[in-house]
Formats: sequence, structure tokens, C-alpha cells
Amino acid sequence: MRELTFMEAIREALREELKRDEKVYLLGEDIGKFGGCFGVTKGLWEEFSSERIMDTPISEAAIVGTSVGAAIMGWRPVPEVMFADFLTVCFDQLYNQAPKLKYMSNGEMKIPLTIRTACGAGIRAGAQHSQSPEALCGHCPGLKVVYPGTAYDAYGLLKAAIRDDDPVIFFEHKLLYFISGKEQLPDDEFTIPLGKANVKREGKDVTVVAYGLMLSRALGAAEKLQGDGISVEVVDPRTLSPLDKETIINSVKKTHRAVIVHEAPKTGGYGGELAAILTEEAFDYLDAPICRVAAPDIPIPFSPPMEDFYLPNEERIVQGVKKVLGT
Amino acid sequence: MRELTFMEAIREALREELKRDEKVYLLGEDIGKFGGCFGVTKGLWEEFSSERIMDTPISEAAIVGTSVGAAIMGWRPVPEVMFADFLTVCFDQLYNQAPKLKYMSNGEMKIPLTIRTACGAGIRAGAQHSQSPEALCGHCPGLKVVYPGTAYDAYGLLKAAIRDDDPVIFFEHKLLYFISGKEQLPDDEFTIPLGKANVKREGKDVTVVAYGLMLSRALGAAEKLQGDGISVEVVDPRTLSPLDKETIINSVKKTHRAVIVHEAPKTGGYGGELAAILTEEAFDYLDAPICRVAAPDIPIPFSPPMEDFYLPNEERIVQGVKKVLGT
Amino acid sequence: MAAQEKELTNEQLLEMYRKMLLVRTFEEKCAAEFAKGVMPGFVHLSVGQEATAVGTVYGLRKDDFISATHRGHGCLIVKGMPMRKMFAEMLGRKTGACGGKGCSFHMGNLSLGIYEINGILGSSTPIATGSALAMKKAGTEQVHLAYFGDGQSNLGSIHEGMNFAAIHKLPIVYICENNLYGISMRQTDATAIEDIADRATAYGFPGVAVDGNDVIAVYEVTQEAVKRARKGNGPTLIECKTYRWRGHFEGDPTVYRSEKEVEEWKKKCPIKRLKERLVGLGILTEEMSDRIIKEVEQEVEEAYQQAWNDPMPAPEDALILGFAR
Amino acid sequence: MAAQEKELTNEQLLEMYRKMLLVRTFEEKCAAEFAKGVMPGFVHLSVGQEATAVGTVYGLRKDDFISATHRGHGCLIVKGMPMRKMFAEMLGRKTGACGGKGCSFHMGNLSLGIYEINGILGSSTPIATGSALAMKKAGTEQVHLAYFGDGQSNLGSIHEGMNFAAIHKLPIVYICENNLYGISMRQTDATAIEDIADRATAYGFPGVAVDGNDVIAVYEVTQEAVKRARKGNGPTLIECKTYRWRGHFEGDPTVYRSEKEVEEWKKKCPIKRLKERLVGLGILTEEMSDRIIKEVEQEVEEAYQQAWNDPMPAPEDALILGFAR
Ligand SMILES: Cc1ncc(C[n+]2csc(CCOP(=O)(O)OP(=O)(O)O)c2C)c(N)n1
Ligand SMILES: Cc1ncc(C[n+]2csc(CCOP(=O)(O)OP(=O)(O)O)c2C)c(N)n1
Ligand SMILES: [Mg+2]
Ligand SMILES: [Mg+2]
Repeated sequence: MRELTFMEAIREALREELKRDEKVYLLGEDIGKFGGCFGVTKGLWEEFSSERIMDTPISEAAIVGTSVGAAIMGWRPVPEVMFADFLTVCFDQLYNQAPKLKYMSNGEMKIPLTIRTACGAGIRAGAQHSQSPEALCGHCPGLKVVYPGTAYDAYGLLKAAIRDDDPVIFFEHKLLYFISGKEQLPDDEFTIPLGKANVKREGKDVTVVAYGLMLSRALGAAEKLQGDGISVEVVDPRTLSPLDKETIINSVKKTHRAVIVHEAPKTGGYGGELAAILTEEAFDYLDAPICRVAAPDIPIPFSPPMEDFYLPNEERIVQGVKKVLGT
Repeated sequence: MRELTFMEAIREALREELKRDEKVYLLGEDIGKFGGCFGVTKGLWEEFSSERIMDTPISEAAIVGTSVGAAIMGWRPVPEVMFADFLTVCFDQLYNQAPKLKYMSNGEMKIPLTIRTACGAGIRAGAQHSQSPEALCGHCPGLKVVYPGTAYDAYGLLKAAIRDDDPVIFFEHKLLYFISGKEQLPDDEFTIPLGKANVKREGKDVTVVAYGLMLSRALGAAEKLQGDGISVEVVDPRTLSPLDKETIINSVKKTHRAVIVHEAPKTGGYGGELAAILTEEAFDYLDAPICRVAAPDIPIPFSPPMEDFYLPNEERIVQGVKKVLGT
Repeated sequence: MAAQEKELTNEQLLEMYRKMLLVRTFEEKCAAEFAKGVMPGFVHLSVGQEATAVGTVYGLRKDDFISATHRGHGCLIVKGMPMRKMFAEMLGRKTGACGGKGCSFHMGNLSLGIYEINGILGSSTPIATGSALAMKKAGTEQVHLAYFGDGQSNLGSIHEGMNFAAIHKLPIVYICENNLYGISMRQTDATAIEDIADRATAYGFPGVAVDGNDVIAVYEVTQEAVKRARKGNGPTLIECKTYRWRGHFEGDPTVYRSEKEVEEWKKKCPIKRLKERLVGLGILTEEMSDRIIKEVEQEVEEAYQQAWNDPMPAPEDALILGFAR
Repeated sequence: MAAQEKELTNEQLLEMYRKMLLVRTFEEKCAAEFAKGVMPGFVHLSVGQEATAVGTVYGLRKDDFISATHRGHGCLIVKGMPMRKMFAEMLGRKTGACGGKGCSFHMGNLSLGIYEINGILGSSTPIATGSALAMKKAGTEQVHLAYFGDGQSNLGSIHEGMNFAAIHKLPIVYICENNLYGISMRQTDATAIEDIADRATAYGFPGVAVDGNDVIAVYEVTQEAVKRARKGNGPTLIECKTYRWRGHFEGDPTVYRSEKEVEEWKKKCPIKRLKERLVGLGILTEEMSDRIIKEVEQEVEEAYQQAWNDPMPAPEDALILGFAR
């Protein structure tokens, strides 16, 4: 077993994939000697070369766009967009290019590309450095969306993403870099298939669907609710696209109640998609309205009391669960 | 009464607002002498000046970005992004700038800005000139999203949008430019408040929520279903953000069944949000699963049989209604 | 130029002439069929710009790549794209270059070194730059030719792509096809500079403006740039000054320019110009030219007829992602 | 420069000196408080770059505007932003420049001619350009100063903004604060050119590189550009070559550069340089300088103490959109 934090697990996955396949290379701003804005790539530049770990200009359209081009030529680029908030400055590559070229070329072009990006609030970084724009990516047919909540999942999913022949966007919540403790990972390498949800905690009274940072908060809430005699099942979709509907639906068929949690603002967030799927496909099993616990529809404020208010916390998840239980 | 097509109604609204307020100006690619890619602004350049109707370079970040800047200074720019598919090349202005600056500046900055853009499939324009990306815009807190389906609504909503002090994105379905017939509009000018849905057809068995081009298809389906003795209420939200939840919820409380229609791909589309709201707030009134009728999760194919297959049509709406009615 | 004419054999010069005619004939066929209403969607033709297409692509290696623009049929044809597949795509046939999933301005063929034409202006520039990065990494001495129009040169992605290529000295040649307009907007209104080629200054590589209607001049500067790129000396920006005779897309009433301007440019027809030169050099006669024209017309006609008789896709083919090809 | 020194009165020169000290002292106070752990989030300081801030902003009209970068505290202070509001924002106080909703790199004040600092590199350039368009439309002879760093000059939005300004001859001056690095990336690795100022060639307006540590030289070229802009003659790109002494953000271990390089640049301290000049001109004495330093320190300290004692917002204040102000 190896003990790794969330950040270390990601670094290990990158290191192993770089070793395994010489077509894999990383590129991004300050990922070389600097080790990445958050330190994720620390040591890789020294271990590999500046050809495998490429520092780029501040130029996201070039970072992602050149990756699309190199992927077409058979390489497996792993570009980093420093903050997920910056995806919007190269969004055309995510929306109109990477996910569409295979289809438009009738299958001739493959785009084996994994875009890593740090998302999420909680580090007092203000409205333009704290967002969680996964819902935007979940509406780009052809783009796979991964958003892990544990070191184990991050490791296995990142390796699977890099080996996948389709474009993947990989969200890494920056609070998880810093607050997640060590986890036990097997010594032998492994991958986790994209498109498989995971029941993180079994329960029978209510299903809480949560991912990313919210997973740990959902688990915390479940623990608290246990004390009140409420048995919560926590399901982590892990990849939002493709989505493992089955696992989520099966859980709700068992518990008859659902709370969906995400950190992004509620309106237009991915929780809508999840709730809609349950309403379409598990309606007859639902005993109560579905509750979404999400951030309010505002930009993210900087000042600590306001930012803490913004971010969904255990307490609000507890309330959401109680609401669907009518207690 | 004046008789106007969808396109003429938009042109009239622009003309009147240009006349009413000298702070209003239009800018975009080929909107001057050329009259706009689809002819919407024809005649305005001749009537006003090239200062009020500004032809721009092919430079969407400048088109929208300079509009944000001029709006801060008290002007009321109405930029046109030729195809909604191109919003992604200036998406930062829509996501991180226009909707956030008021909040980030604690209310000091106002952004009275109306971005017009032509969306939608059906003209054999391929995967990158046919999309309906309203769901992306519906997840930008602070951005108002308008998507009219009739000439009357387009006229009244566009005028309201231009007078609004917040940024608005205004989707114009390009098929409506060409296929919509003349409608009767009052001679006296009027506005339609943003955030008000409209019941386009009253009915009692099922609520169909539809907007944009899909409105006319929903109405067509309702007409057909009438023949089968099924009474369909068609609700057009008209503005997706702010959303008039109340009208939609009230309709469903009456009919107990809901079908949601949009042209964008199903997964991650705005239908998820609408379904989620109904599941949260009208759950006890629902007698059947909510059905979403939307495009498949693929890029938009060019060839006519495939494109026609892609676009939701009356038949699929009819099927959706029958499904929720269990018939 | 004499030097180049010497480098180019008579056969090659005749081949270039033939290819220009082929492109012209293909495009005119498109115009005629579009006018009949049988070609759906948007069609952007390059009539008048053939010297740029032929001069830049002719002389590339088979394993070199191009990323043409929406007005790039000519480049595709010269790079070897079967016209039947092109017509078939434009007619929405299942056998089309993209199986009917693309359209006139998304055609491509990887095995022939042709990237899909991109419909989002600017965005293909970083993508092509990434292809050049891949070539450099692979050490194959391939080159990528990345095209853009005068109008789209004002987009941010083009700036980002060229800067990236510059710092890595990538094997890429940027070709700006300056036909004076981006739809209705004159280049001189869309920029405050005369030569787009000057923008190379911003990146630290050479920029050259060339008469885009002089196929041999275009060939010459391109070959020099290609050689430079192949040797690892980095990118070049070539601006070809030319003119499109037809509207921006078929159906464009071209209110934004005068008939006189068009007529002036028609006098500068790149095909006529090469023909006169070849006749002057004694390589070509009127008869030979007529024969070539006839052959070319037949070739185009055959390709069109085959495409016309090709089957349409089934509606549900929309759902096939195309992995099978 | 003699000319400029003549234009600038002794009082003005002393005022510039004082402002440079004010900026330095403010920034050093930020560094010290950040180190204590009381300033949340990211803080980017401009110590070493004071000549650029003071030289560009000093001499602007009150109704001129600036769009500073994330490293722009200095520009804000010179344009008149109360330091108390700045400290308050950085401490997350309700009284902050943005009511605590912004942060260190989103501060602004419209009535003082200060646009919100933007956190998305590049995106403020078209916005500032739109402000200049508004000024031109209004005919008020105002000017907008739009800042960006060497690193962000490679972003597409900057290209699009500058081109747009060029064709409309907008009253805007682009200031590139070239401190040699974008976080860890050297400008010479991020571009293949020496002077970012040369990029003006791509747009057809003047580009000037200036010693960004020479406040009078910076003032001089800026004033010339501002005059040009005010007269309707369009934009200028000014590149100020300077250096940041501290890390990219507070806490940056700066592994990417040598101590020696930093020491070399500290020798070129812009404040020391102005001081020596003023002493040489007989305008300033050591005593006067000490007194100014003391005054400035007191001013900063008072602002900080006031800010410190200001109240935090309530959690639910997050929901107020701020219409009330
Ligand atoms: C980002 C983007 N903006 C606008 C368009 C619409 N559009 C397609 S072609 C064209 C004109 C292009 O002009 P230019 O680059 O000069 O090429 P030309 O058509 O003259 O060959 C425009 C505006 C687009 N496809 N993509
Ligand atoms: C679009 C975008 N990309 C990346 C960043 C992250 N970032 C913030 S400051 C910075 C470095 C900027 O360098 P430069 O422009 O030279 O300014 P300096 O920090 O040196 O003053 C980076 C990469 C960002 N904020 N926005
Ligand atoms: Mg052109
Ligand atoms: Mg810098």
C-alpha cells in the first residue's frame, strides 16, 4: 500500500503515465520547475524533460488548441488550465473543437486529450478564481467530464482518462489538494473506468449524490445524520459524462429519496440534469421531491464570512436530507 | 396594427430603440451596409450612421468585450455575435465579465448590454453553425437569457432587454427568420418584461414547456393531439433567466403532467433545470414522470436526412405527450 | 523568378496550370449546382484565388499537412482530395468526405495530410500549431501549412497560435489568403495596417507579402518557408494578396464592392496569367490548353456524376459516431 | 529628459517621489501583514515597479481612466484610491473597495476613474478599449490607460483589443509592464521577441519601450502618448521594462530566478534612482526624504489601522448584489 494525498495521487498518476507511454506529455503555465501553481507537478520537470513537461506562455487557447492538434497526430497531451475559471478563454476548443472533430470527420480524427484544471472555492480567491464550471462541460457532447472526490479515484480516473481516446476534462478541487488526508492506495497500478459511479457509503433512507469537494461534506453530513438515526447512502458519480445513471437510479429505487449536492450555483448546474434523470427514470420510486443543495446564483465573494456562506456545507446537506424526509 | 415577421419585428425593435436613446448603438460583423449575415439589420446603417451601426473586424472578444467597457461608461451597446456557436470564442466576456462586474464592484458598475445572436439548426450549416447554447448562458449568474419564439415576443422582449441595466443575451432562432409568417403587432410600441412566461395555448391534460423554434413545433403537436382528444397547455418561458417558475409550476399544478422541449442536446440542457424545478416545487402534483424531448447528444450533422433526424419535431413531441399520459 | 522557373520543370509548370484549371472548374461546377438548389447549406468558393491554393500546396510532401479555410476547396484538391468525395459531401451523401456529417467547409482527410476545415475562424490556428509541435516531437521533418483569411487574422487564437509556434520554432507556415474582404468588411477597415505579413514582427519570425495571383511567386516563397520550417528554423507568415471573384458565399449579392473593382481583378486572372507566361515560354499552346480544359471538365463532371448517384445517409446514421471508418 | 524635468515643477517631482514611497510602503505593509496570516487569498505586490505606476498615472486627468493589472495597487493609489479602502478589501472588510466581494486583485472605483482590476488575464483589454470607444463617442477628450503584463501579452484578447482600438483611433494607451516574468516564465521564453513594444507594428500605431525604472522617462513617454490619444490620433503601446522584487504572489519561493538577478535589480531601485536625481538637482535633501518617509509610513499605518478596525460583512451580505451603493 502507498499513502498518498489527493495531490500526490494525481502526481503519481501523471508520473506513471509519462513513464508508460512516451506519447504522453504535459503542458501548461508554470508546471515545470515551478511545479504548478498549486504544486501538483512538482518534481516531474526534473524527472522528465522540458519536452515532456512543457512550460507554456499565458495562452490558454494555445495550450488547449495545440493539444487538440497534437492529439490528432497521435500524441496524448495532458494540458493544464491553471484555474477552471480560465476555461472560458479557450472555451471554443472545449466546445466546438475537441469533442466534435471525431464526429465531423466521420471518425477519422481521434482526440486523446486530458485537460486538467483546478476548480472550486474556499481559498479566498474571489469570483474569477473559484468556480466549478462542470455543467458547462457536461453540455458538450463528445467531451468526457471527470470530477473526483478522493485520492484513490483521482489516481485511477486520471490514468484512465489519459489512456482514453476521447477528450476528457478532469476537474481537481483545489481545497482537496490541501485539506485531504493521506489515503491508502494499492502499490500496483490500477485504473478506474470512466462512467462508473461509486457508492461511497451505503444507507437506506435517502440517497445523497455528491462529487468533488462536496463528497466529503456529504459523507460528513451522513455521519451526523447517523446520530439522528437516519441512514444515508452517498453516491459519487465520479464522471459526469458519461454518467453512470444506473448506479444512481438503483440507489434511489432503494431509498426512494434523493438529495443532489454540488458546489456550483444551483441554476443551470449539473444537479438539474441529475434531478431530471431521476424524475424521468425513477419517478415511480420517488417518495418525496428531490432536493438540490448548491451554491446561490451569485458570483463567489471573497471575504471569508461571505465565501463560507456561499459554499454548501454539511449543515445545509443535513437540512436537505431532513427536508426530503419531511422531518 | 402592423404586420411583421420575426425578423422584421427584431429590426423594428432595434430601430425604435436606436431612435429613442442615443446611447444605444449596434456593432457586429457585417451588420452595416451588408445588413447582417441574415439580413436582420438591413436598412439601419442607411438610416442611422456608421457610428450607431458599427461594422467590426472578425473579433468576437472585441465585439463583446468593448461592449462591456462602453456599457460601464453608460452606453447601451447591442453587439451581434453572428452565430451563437461563436459565443465560445468570447465566452469569458459572457461568463466572467459581463455578469460578474456589478457584483464584484459591489454594485458600482452597471452593464446595460444586449448581446444578440442567431442560433439553431435546420439550415444545413453543420456542427459549428447550428447550435443552441442557451444552457451555457443559463449557468452564468447575473446574465439574463432571452429566447423568443414569436415575432411579438421578440419585439417586446428585445426592447425590454435593451432598456435593462443588466447584461442580456438574446437568442434568435435563424429558422424563425425565414419560416415565420407575419404576425399582428400593435402600432404603439410596447415592451414585455423579462422574466415573464406566457401560456401560448391553454389546455388541461398536460403541460408542454417549449421556447424558440420549438414553440411552434409544440403548438403544432398540441393541435394534432387535440384531434386525439388530448388537451395540451403550451407554456413558453420566453426568458430562461430570470425564469418565471410560477407560471410553469402553476400550469403543471393544473395539468399534473409535463413535457419539456428544447432543441439543444438533452444532456446538460436547460430542460434539466426546468425538470428539476418541477420536481422540487411541484412534486406532489405530478402524476407521471417528466419527459424531456430534445436533440440527441451528438454534434449536429450536415446532411439533410440526418439533420432532420437530429432536430426534435412535432412527432417526437406528440410521442412525449403520449408517454407522460401513458397512452 | 527565372530561377524558380528553371527549378520547375516544364511538366511541373503544366501540372500547376492544370491544377489551377481543375480548381476553377470544380468551383464553377459548385456554383452552377448550388444555383440549381441541389447543394444545401453554405458554400464559399475561391474562384480567382487559384494561384494561392496551387502555389502553396504544390510542392508539399505527401506527409505534409494543411489546414485550409472555409474557402479551401482548392487547397484540398491540390493536396489530393478526391473530388467525388468533396461533391458527395456537399450533396450530403453518405460517401462524402465526412460521410455527410461535415459539409462544404468541414471536409478533410487525415491520410492525405488534410485536416478538417474548421468552421470557427481562428480556432484552427492553434490546432495546426499543435500538429506542427507533434511533427517536431516526432522528428519527421514534416511541415504543416496553416491558412487563414485577412478577416480572421484579427482573432485572438491566431495570435496565440503564432506566438506558440515562434517560441518552439515549429515546422509551420502560416498562409494568410488576403482577398481584401472578410465578408463585407475591407481588410483596410478591419485593420490599420497595409500588410498582414507585418504581423510576423510581433512573433519574431519572417513575414512576406506576395502577389497571390502569381502562382510561381507564391510557390517560390512557400517553398522557401517550407524549407526553413523543415530545417527546424521555425515558422514564416506568408500573405498572398488576391481576390475572390464571387460572393462571400453563394447567394451573396456583394453590395459592399463595385462591379468595377471586380472587373479590374478579373483582368488579373491568375490562370490567364500563367497561361500567357507558359505560352510565352513556348511550353503551352492554345490547343494544348483547350485540351487540358476539356479533360479537366470531364474529370470534374465525372466526379460530380458519381457523387450525385451516391446514396444519402439514413436518418439514424446521425447517431453513428463514425468509429468504424 | 531635461525638457521634462523643466516641465515638471519641483513640487511635482517631489510629489512623484512621495507617491513612489507611498506605493512602496503600502506594498511592504501588505507583505508584512500577509506574512502574519491576516490577509486571506492571493496578494501580488509591485515592489520594484513603482516608477511605472507613478510615471504612467501621474499627470492623468481626474476623469481619465485606468485598468490596472493584478499587480496594480500602485496605479490605484496614484489615481487616488483611498488606501484604507484597499486595506479593508484585502482584509475582507465590509468597507473594502468592493465591500469585501472583490479581493486584492479586483479593486476599483469608477468615480475615481479606476476600473475594477480583472482576474482573467487579457479580458480587461477589450473592456478598456470599449471604455475608450465610449470616450470617443462622448467627445470628452478623456483617455484610458490599459495595463497588462509581459506574460499576458500573449493572450488573444489583447490582440483583439489593440486591433479594435487601432482602426477607430481610440483614446487609449496600452501599458505593458514588463517585469521579465509571468509567474515563473521568462518573457524571453514566452515570446521570441525582445520588445513587446514591437507588437504595435501589428496594429499600425506607435510602440515605445522605455526604462520602467526611470519614473521621469516613463512619465514623458506616457504624457506624449496621452496627448496623442486626447487629440484623436489613436493608441500607443508603451512597454516599461522593470522588475518585481518579490515573488509572483506572496508566498512564492521564486525557484525560477537567481538571488543574483534580484540583487542586480535591487541596485536599480527606481526610488533610490529618483532620490539621487532629486538630490543632485538640489530639490531634495536626506532630511526631507526622511521626513517624507516618516509621513508616508504614518499615512499607511493609519489607513491600515482604520481598515483593521472596520467591520466584517455578515455572511448573508453575500446575497446583496450591491445595488444600494
Ligand atoms: C469566430 C467566427 N466568427 C465569424 C465567423 C463567420 N464567418 C465565416 S467566414 C467569415 C469571413 C472570413 O473572412 P476572411 O478571413 O477574410 O476569409 P475569406 O472569407 O475572405 O476567405 C466570417 C465572418 C466564423 N465562422 N467564425
Ligand atoms: C487567462 C488567465 N490565465 C492565467 C492566469 C493566472 N495568472 C495570474 S497572474 C499570472 C502571471 C501574469 O504575468 P504578467 O502578465 O507578466 O504579469 P505580472 O504578474 O508579471 O505582473 C498568471 C499566469 C489568469 N489569471 N488568467
Ligand atoms: Mg478575406
Ligand atoms: Mg510579468
